[in-house]
Amino acid sequence: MKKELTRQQYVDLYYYMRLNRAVEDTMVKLFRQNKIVGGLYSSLGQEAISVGSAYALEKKDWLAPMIRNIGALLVKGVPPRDIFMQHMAKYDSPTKGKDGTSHFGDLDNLHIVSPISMLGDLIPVMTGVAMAGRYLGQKIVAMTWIGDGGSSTGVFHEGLNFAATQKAPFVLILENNLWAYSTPVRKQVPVENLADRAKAYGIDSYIVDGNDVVAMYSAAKEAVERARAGEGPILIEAKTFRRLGHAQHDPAEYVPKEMRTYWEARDPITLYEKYLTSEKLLDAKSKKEIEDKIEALLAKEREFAENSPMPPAELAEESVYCTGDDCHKIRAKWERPVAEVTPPKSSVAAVWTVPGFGSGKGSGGANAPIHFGDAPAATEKSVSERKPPAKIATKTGAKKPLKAAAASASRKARR
Amino acid sequence: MKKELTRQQYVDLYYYMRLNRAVEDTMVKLFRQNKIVGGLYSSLGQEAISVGSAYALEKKDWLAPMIRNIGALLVKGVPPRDIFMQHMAKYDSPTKGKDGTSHFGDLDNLHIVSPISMLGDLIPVMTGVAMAGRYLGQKIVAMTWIGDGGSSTGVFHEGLNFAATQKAPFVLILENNLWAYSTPVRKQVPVENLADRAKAYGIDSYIVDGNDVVAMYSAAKEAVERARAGEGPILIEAKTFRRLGHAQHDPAEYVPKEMRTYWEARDPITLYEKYLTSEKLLDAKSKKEIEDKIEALLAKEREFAENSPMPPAELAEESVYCTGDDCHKIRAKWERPVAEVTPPKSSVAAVWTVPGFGSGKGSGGANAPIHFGDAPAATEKSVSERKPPAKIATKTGAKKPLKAAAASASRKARR
Amino acid sequence: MAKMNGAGTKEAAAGGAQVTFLEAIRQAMFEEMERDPAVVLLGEDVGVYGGAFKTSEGLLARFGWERVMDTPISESAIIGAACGMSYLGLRPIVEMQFIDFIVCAFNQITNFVAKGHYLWNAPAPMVIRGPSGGGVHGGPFHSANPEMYFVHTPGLKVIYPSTPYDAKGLLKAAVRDNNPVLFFEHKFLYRRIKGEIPAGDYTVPIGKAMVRREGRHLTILSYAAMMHTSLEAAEALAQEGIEAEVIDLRTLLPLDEETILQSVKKTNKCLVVHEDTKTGGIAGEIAAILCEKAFDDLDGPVMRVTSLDTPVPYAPTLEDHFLPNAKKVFTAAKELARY
Amino acid sequence: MAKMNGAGTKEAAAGGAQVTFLEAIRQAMFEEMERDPAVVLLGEDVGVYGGAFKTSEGLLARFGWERVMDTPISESAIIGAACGMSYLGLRPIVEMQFIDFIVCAFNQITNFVAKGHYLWNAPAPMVIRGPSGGGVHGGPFHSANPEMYFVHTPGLKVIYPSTPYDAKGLLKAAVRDNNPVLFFEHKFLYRRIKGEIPAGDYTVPIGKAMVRREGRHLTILSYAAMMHTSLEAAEALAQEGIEAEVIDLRTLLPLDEETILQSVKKTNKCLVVHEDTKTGGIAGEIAAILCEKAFDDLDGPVMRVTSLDTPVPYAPTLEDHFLPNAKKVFTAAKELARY
Ligand SMILES: Cc1ncc(C[n+]2csc(CCOP(=O)(O)OP(=O)(O)O)c2C)c(N)n1
Ligand SMILES: Cc1ncc(C[n+]2csc(CCOP(=O)(O)OP(=O)(O)O)c2C)c(N)n1
Ligand SMILES: [Mg+2]
Ligand SMILES: [Mg+2]
Repeated sequence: MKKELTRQQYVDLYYYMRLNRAVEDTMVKLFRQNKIVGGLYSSLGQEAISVGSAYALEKKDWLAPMIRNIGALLVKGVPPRDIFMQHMAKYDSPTKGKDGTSHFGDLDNLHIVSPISMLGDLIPVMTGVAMAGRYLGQKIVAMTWIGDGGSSTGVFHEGLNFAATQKAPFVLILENNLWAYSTPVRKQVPVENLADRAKAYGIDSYIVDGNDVVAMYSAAKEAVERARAGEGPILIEAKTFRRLGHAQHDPAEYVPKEMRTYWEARDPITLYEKYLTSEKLLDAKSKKEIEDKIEALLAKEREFAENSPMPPAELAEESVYCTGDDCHKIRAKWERPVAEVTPPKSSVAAVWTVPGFGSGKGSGGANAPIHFGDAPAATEKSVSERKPPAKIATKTGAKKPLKAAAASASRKARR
Repeated sequence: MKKELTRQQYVDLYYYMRLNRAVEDTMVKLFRQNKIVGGLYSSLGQEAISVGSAYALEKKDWLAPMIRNIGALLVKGVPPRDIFMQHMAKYDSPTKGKDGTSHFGDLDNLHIVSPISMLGDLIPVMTGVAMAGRYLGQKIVAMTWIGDGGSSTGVFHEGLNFAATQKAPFVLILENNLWAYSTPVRKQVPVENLADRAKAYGIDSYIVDGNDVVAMYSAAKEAVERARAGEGPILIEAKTFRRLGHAQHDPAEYVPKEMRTYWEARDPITLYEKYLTSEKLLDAKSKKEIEDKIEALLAKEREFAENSPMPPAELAEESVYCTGDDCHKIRAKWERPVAEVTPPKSSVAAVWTVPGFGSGKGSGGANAPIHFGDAPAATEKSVSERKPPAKIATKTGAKKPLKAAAASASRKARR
Repeated sequence: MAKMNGAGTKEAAAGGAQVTFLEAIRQAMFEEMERDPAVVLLGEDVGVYGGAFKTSEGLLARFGWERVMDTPISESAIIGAACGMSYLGLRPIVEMQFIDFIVCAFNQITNFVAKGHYLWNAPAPMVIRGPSGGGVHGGPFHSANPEMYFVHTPGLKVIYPSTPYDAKGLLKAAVRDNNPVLFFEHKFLYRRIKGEIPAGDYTVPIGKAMVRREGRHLTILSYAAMMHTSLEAAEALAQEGIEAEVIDLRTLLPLDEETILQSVKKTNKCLVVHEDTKTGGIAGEIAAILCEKAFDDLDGPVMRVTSLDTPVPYAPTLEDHFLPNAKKVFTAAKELARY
Repeated sequence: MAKMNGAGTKEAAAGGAQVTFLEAIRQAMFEEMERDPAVVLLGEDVGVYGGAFKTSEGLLARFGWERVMDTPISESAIIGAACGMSYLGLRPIVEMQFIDFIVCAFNQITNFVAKGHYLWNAPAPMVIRGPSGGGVHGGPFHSANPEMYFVHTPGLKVIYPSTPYDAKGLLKAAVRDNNPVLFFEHKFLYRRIKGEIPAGDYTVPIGKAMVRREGRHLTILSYAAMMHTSLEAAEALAQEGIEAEVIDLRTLLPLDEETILQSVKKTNKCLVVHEDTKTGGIAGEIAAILCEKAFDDLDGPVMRVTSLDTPVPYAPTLEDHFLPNAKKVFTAAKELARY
């Protein structure tokens, strides 16, 4: 990983944040013109997160967006027209009008998995993507996002725990924008830093200023490369704020005014623009160029989108099932010798040899890795050393020490 | 809470552990005689956990057992015959043969909630029990158990997180017996101490030697009283070992021999007996008395159980629904003035006033508690102080420091 | 689902007020909480925000933080906790922000909540309610009609009303029932239909269907939004001399077999209309019941008009094609009448 | 469910071996993993232990830790991850330790897995399998027949075989299918029935029912353990001169309407036998289909013999009363034949 970004990279980050905002501004206009079917979500003020994190991925890597990650889609290569058409339920949209918003994906080229509305479901799904990529030798990383609110779902826990046990090359960005719909983070999660959720899975975490695109990119880049190197999943908490309501319909009157004011002064694009200017990475001319480019692009994309027809009614009946090879030729892309995972090479003794748990009968004492690419855990102790803690009742993070009498009573009992 | 146990309490703990084991020994005999319907689970070697923790509850408190908590049921007052009859599917069993094992409860007298097989489901249910008790002014605590394996379920996360946000008077005992069926803890949970799961919810936790009944009781007692005092839910990890297979059918050949040997030497009853003897709390005579008492009791209970008939076939058709007052008169037991929760006293302004989030419009700046009995959190900062951390990208628990270049780049950007 | 005329609210007593479907639900909760302090409400954004659809607006203001609880996004925890509360004699009402999310708590509902009374004599008086149904371009994850998952689960009661009067009366009955009740609120009806409801307290009995329109040529069975569609079709059929008897099932579990059989024994023909997908929908169950209990009375096949066997598509053109409508009902009914 | 004679395995080629239902499943997985390295297996205790019922015994030894994955107790994660794997071209087989636990992943299956192809053109070739059904005194949480929850979910395929031959051939077909397939294994059959299966590779087509016994007086439709019960009843009926045609549905979604209609058009009477509870069971769906497509051929009501509308009780006396049996089938069939 480079320590400094190239000029091009600095500018790219700027361009994509601007594009992200411009695409969403355009959609607000479309919404006001009643051209958007259903609701419209906004990532205003959170662009640095989507853009910075997705920019850390390689082309072969996989991502799955949530509702406020239009920026990530743009970075990954989705044309704005697709986003417009998804929201307008047009026939030329990636889902042909069958679903809306960011609910679309692209398995073959861009490596994007579609979200569904149910929060958290993508976490195990992207864990599976990461595991499959590793299995096939593709050296990919999978990334998705979750909100502060979504981190309370059961599937967040199941997915991240599973990813951790598997050391899956998976990066999860937790966008802590302080609100889940009308509910403040404090009512959903009784911890100060949501990064602490990582402690339940023994995985590493970062806390990042989510309104700082370079910080976001740097943290994501490091996490992605560590995950790729086999260090297991990583959780990044990005601190930010949801500037608009939950969706267009919501005036968000429940948000304290001071809070809003505080964050409005920290707009990620404004901040970054100042930085780029002061560092002489952007001048008025190149800024204008970027603005013109975006304007021209979006005019074209919007026109295309608006001209696309609505899907024909009968399409509703089609494609519940894949009909076979004529519909999808499903072939795994092997980038390692298949012989590694087929007999006789794949054969192992069916006994537990996880370090620290010893081995079952007949294992010959060898340690089998619990997953592909796992280095033997050096810090593990052997079975007989794994006694319970010497102190009988130790409190982790407790406020008062446990009463001494009881402890000594049972200390004796053990002798 | 007393610092020392009374002699009676020491002896009680011994009695219940012996009773727990004797009840299960009897059931193994019944099982071998084909008198048990379905499977039979064992808590051999884990008796200290069930007995020690349930003994910390008051009569009015609520518990819900899991499969290895027969001891807790006995402490709470369930007669052994009920346990025998449940396993034998007899008509006089608490569920009349409709369900087996520890799947029964008693809402009216003993305050026991029945488990179901699906692991983790009891956690939100007991959270609700705890919340309802608090709401009604009953000053109760709710307790349940979960295994190392069960701590990976989504509902564990949802339930404990909800309990934490609500500061529910709820104590969860996590029995880490190192195995979930054939799967070692390391393959399910990539943390050394499962108590760390508590960190995801900002709640306190204890780590206890689960084979030491006094330590277990002391920790549970303290946790129960802290929960009752309004400090919120507490998680106790009890380190132990599952001495037999998952159930009677399972020889558990996957368990390393050294591991088994290590733990067999730490039998909780043997250890406690030594302690009681050395402390002169138990002599041969009183031990014999206890053994005789248990033997006589179980002979009687077993006879009753064996003589109970199988349920009549037609019973299968009955009681899918509660038919109304003739079936169950449902009345909440108020132990606080109802006026406290009815208008006008209950009326509040519908604005957020959680400390740290400021207040919505028109709140007048007052802080409304997020739940009944909550003390204002003194450590909370006001909104304007709640800036993101000064360091732009802080890593919690990360191994390598984040690259400096990127960080400084964006530090400038913020100015 | 074009015309929404608040049809079938003739039960409304004089002196009542015209209220929306949504307001009827809000009133039911308000009045039940007023009547009984054991009634509490919990769900995502039900407090300060008053619910995603504002069905609980004003409840927090009146009943306070202890009784109106904003929860984390944890459907299993919400429903599990409500079940635990019910064991101490509370009568929780649980809101699913959209009924689509109810499947996130599917195990908790079908295994814990539904089976307690049968297995260990533990009643769980609680109501699980939320906005359901399509027609508003909510797409595949905000338009669910999950009723059959629960009709197929012994131990639950399932209600799906079509009028403000019923919504209020049935929700009140649900709160007072000793069993877990699923209460589906078709969101298309929320603000589109109004109906008269009496001033005072009343309940509508669970398990009773209602004849919305009398007729003799065939029976149309329906519920929720499709009730209105069926009535619209019945008007058109009447123009052609076909008098359809239209029955609002209202409760899907337990089904009011008596009312259904009585009508079919009179008309000898039956068409079931539901917005749920076809395969495994309730029309099948009704066909089986009619075969079992009225086979000799049937002068034509039990027919069904339902949604397609697909997810709910997003685009209006697609969703319109997916959903039943008055024309489809009209066509099927005419065919059946001629049989 | 008394006599288990491996009936209906006449498809078995000469030179094959007699294997148990369970062994047939194990062989199917083994051979598919041997054939295609994209096939992997994941679930609780499927590796070292070989699965709670030993259906995956020996698979870890042969295919290694990368392809046979012991997972945490996290049904949603297991199914979610399998879905993600399928997006990269793998063909995961997921085991639910007991099929009862499938409801813990209900949202993931019905919303994520089932809808992907329709909505965004993403096939999810995966198999979710596990031991289901009652008759072994497993009690209310280890005896589930959850098939209708999934038959009512567009986008899934649902298989419920009754013989070792079919179990192996259909499981192989499921692994090769490009859609998510639910594969239910009735645990009562695991070790109780044996059947001949050919030595080489073969598949049984998904979506095709099978006539197990020809007859002319009535059609009995059934599947899984109740297939054997129905055949037993048919023997007894034959003693009384009633020749029942017994059809094994094998696949419940999509249903083989053609085979069903062909038989009913011949016998003019139909009895559906299933172990699932009655209300909302598949018998209703079949009744509706027969009404729609063969009403004029019906000389008697579509009848059903099913379990009671209750949870599965634990005590043998209760469970026996709860379940259908050959006598109940015999009685109903006789009544229908006489109609
Ligand atoms: C399982 C589930 N329950 C409820 C919802 C309804 N819902 C949609 S977004 C949302 C709030 C999400 O908050 P958060 O995760 O913090 O994301 P943010 O909107 O702040 O980006 C809710 C409750 C849902 N989508 N999924
Ligand atoms: C949700 C769910 N999935 C799977 C099972 C099957 N099952 C029953 S017990 C068990 C292992 C439990 O391990 P643990 O929680 O550690 O408890 P222990 O048996 O060690 O006491 C499993 C997988 C279940 N009961 N519930
Ligand atoms: Mg948020
Ligand atoms: Mg365990």
